[in-house]
Amino acid sequence: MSMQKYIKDFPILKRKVNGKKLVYLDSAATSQKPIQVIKAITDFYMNHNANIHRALHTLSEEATIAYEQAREKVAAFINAESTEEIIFVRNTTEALNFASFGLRDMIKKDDKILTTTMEHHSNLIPWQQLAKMKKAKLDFVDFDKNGYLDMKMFDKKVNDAKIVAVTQASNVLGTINPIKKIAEKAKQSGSIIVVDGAQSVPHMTVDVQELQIDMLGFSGHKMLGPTGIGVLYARKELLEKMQPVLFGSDMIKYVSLSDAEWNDLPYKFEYGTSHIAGAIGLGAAIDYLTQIRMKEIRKHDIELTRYALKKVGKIATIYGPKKAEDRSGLIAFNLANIHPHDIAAILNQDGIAIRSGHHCAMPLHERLKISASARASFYLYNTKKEIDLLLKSLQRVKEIFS
Amino acid sequence: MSMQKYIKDFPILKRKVNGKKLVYLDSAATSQKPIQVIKAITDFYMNHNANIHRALHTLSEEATIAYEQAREKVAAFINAESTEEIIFVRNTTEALNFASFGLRDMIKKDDKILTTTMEHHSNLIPWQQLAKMKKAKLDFVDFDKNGYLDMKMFDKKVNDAKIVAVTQASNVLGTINPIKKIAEKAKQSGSIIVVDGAQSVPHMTVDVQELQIDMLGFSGHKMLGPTGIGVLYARKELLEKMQPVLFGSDMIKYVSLSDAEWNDLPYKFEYGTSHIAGAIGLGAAIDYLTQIRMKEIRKHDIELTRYALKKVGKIATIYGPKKAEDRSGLIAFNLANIHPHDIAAILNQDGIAIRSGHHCAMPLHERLKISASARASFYLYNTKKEIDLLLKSLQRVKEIFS
Amino acid sequence: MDKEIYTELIMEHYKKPRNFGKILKADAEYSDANPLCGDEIKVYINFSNKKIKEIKFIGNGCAISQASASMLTDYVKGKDLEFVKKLDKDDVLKLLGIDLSFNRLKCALLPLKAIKMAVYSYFSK
Amino acid sequence: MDKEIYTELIMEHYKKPRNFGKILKADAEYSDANPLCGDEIKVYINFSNKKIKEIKFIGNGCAISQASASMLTDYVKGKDLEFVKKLDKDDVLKLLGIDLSFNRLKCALLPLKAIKMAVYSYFSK
Ligand SMILES: Cc1ncc(COP(=O)(O)O)c(C=O)c1O
Ligand SMILES: Cc1ncc(COP(=O)(O)O)c(C=O)c1O
Repeated sequence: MSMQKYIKDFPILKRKVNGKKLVYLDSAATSQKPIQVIKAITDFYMNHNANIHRALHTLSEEATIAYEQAREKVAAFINAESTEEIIFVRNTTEALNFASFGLRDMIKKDDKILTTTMEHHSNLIPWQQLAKMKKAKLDFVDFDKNGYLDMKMFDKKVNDAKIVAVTQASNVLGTINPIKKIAEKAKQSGSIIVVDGAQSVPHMTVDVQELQIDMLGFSGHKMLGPTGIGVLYARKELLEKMQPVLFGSDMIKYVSLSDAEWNDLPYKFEYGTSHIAGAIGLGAAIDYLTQIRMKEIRKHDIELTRYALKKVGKIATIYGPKKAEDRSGLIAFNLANIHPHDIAAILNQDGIAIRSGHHCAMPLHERLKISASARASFYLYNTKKEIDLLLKSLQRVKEIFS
Repeated sequence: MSMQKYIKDFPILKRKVNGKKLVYLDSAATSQKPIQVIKAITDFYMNHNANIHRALHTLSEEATIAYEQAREKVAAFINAESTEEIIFVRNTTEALNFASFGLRDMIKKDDKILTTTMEHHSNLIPWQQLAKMKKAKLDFVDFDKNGYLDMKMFDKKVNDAKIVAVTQASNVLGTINPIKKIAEKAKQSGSIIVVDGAQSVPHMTVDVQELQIDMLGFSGHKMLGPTGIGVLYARKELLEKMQPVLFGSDMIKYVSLSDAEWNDLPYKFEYGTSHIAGAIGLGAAIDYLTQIRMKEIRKHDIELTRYALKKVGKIATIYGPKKAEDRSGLIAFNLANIHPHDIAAILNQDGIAIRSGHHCAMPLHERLKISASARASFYLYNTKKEIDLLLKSLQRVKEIFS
Repeated sequence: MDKEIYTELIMEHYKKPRNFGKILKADAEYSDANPLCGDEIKVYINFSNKKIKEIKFIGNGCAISQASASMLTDYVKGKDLEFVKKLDKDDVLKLLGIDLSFNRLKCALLPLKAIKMAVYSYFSK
Repeated sequence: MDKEIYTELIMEHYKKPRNFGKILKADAEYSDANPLCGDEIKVYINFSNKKIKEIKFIGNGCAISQASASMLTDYVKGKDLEFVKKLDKDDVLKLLGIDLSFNRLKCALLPLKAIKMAVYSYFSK
């Protein structure tokens, strides 16, 4: 496979676990990092480390430029109109919280916020809390037995929705939702469309202008970047209307003892010393992904997913769409009468890392009438051979529990 | 000097700037990082990277343990009673925002929040905004002409204060405030005492139990640690009463479509994927500082500050206390009729990095009737020889502007 | 150590858990969940003479958490507050006869936590 | 490049800024500040025939920002909206005759921003 040549860039993949070569199938939780990203971080701390924006000395100058270049890379990656629309945050969860916070003045009693039953907690609880605070209504679009969003239900419910909050790719079902269609309908109803891009931005081309997305959140650590850095994209017009969530330092233009005036975009939303090394590392990750091309990564995901659906599908119940093309690069599954924890623990004996649990999507699991599932998720460094190893290990699980 | 042997641990200090050896006098903005910290981060990404708390595989296990060990190190460093009292945040600014947010239900109309005129914006604006929101009163303790807090004024004003928010060390005047006395009085008045530890925790022993501090915020990047990680310490009893600020993932115990139940401490306040590498890097920084011993670092700071007060004091106006013992390791100053920017720019030609501006303390500068100042700040890797170089360069500035 | 957690003893308790079920109108009840993995347990206790007379549990979890609940409920029968108070991680591991990793420990300890809370709630009434 | 920013030209304008002062009841006024360093400027303009007739500024800043304000205010006298609109970073650097680092550029551009905003505010009335 054409991705093979990139594996050597990931030092951790040489590692052994319980005497076996590591098979890392947990990239949907967090991805591994290529040496290029690790080096970008190290280089910053070894050669350019300084606080940004504020000082005139050379280090600060270099750090500021590197930080702002990272912002430019992010803007280009999702095709934002301007760097003013790129806010560096901690992770997707923070991005979606800032979104719900920022939009709070637009929500009144009995207004409707529309989301889905397949959301990650990060794209559910902020809206739940907002609805509670404003006595607004929170309504849900359900998914069908194949894991597709019920678009008829969506069409009916979107009409009077003030906000539509939806994930682009489900971290359990794998379903890729038709964001463009959803956004178009949302626009027609005058609603603001907020997208959880945690699982989509790392794995496919996401063009915010083409998709007509108003707000988008995603995490650096799931796309080869460092921990502690994520992005909130929002259209400038919205950001200008929004109040900042947290206050301090760079976000200030003028402060007296009694009041403060906010700074220009995007700084209005970045408080205190930024995660400078994190932004720079994310920039390096974007360089890496761009050089491989997102189209190729998507192709690879589909190929592995198709193979996994076929192979693992024989012995396990896999949730979500049957067609690999409609899915992101992961499968969540169960083996009859075996708890996912036990699957994960036994797989780990064979050096295979998967996740088990509800993957921060409790309502979705309740909807599926299961309390947990096992999940194997892929990225560019995974291979079909690793899926064969997964299958072999799953068979061993069945034997132990037979 | 006894700190000399540590200089070699800081790779960036070998660097040249404008052909001169770098003299980094901007540690109050952000500190440089020893190789031990850089290596801890690299080692995490190269060998143990995984998401924490959620998975049963070996990598996740290792990452979780390393992350929680970092929390233990932080708790021990400030002598917190329990790791449940240690919340990892982005930086001091975020810590203080979470503090003001968390306390908001305890503040009613006409309640008094007491702070000082020497605060950094990060410890001013969150209280300003809280006061605004609740129609509460924000009152200030002033400082005297030598830069000491007016304790008589404090005694008078503390009586009916619900919250006392004060910095332990000023980032402009250098003043170290008598936190223990302040906290005792605050306790007597039944007020909650919130301390900005951004400039103190990196430079001296801070024992939250001995000082009777209720809440404390500080930043990793100012104490040899990575960017993007900071700490909010708060007494457990307070944390239990407080509502979480932002919502999602790990902070959840149970979620249904309509509601959520918060997780136990400290997770209630940590949302989404944490800055795992950041916490681990901060842990390594604490190990490094602890091994040198904070008492030694404080001694070194005093020695350099005394020297700087004497030498630089001859040609510049230095703000704040005259006694080095009462100050943290920095001096903010002005040369008559020369703008601090111009000082900083010319010093940079000589490879010397200082800061110029209002250092995010506008009200303090207004109070001093200046619009900006130059600031040289020290850490364990600085030497008297570097202060001599600073002086020489300042003399060159005076010549250019004569 | 990863190798030996699915011992015969564990598997036996997992497949045939002791004390599985509900007690209607129990003297004490307590539900808890492990938020990070979705394990759930509910414990029911009847007391007599300040000692645990009857204890049952229902729940949903992996082999480790189920076996732990099965063994622990057996172990605390006839015991008093003081006994339950003193139980800790090491006792659970000794009962299970295995060693567990940091994250997996949570599975094994969830039943202990639920039993403790149920007992405490009874005695603090 | 760091070396040559304190040229004779810059120092001359800094020490004796042109057009320093206020205009009472100006046709247009605009204040701006650079939040990151504390530089402040206020620009006053009178127009005649849609052209800048008189322009003055007050402010507080470093040699670069003051020299930039001094030169720019001279430069835009007699000019119209179109001319001001087109002015950019490169024009300012050409006037100043120096090259500037990323962070320092903000000092040099603050006067330009203030002049533009004052002119725009006049023409959008
Ligand atoms: C006294 C004080 N408080 C708060 C801060 C803010 O720290 P951070 O930017 O890491 O949030 C600083 C640092 O600039 C400071 O000196
Ligand atoms: C769909 C989805 N949304 C949000 C998140 C939360 O991401 P983070 O933990 O980086 O905030 C995740 C990752 O777990 C996810 O899969």
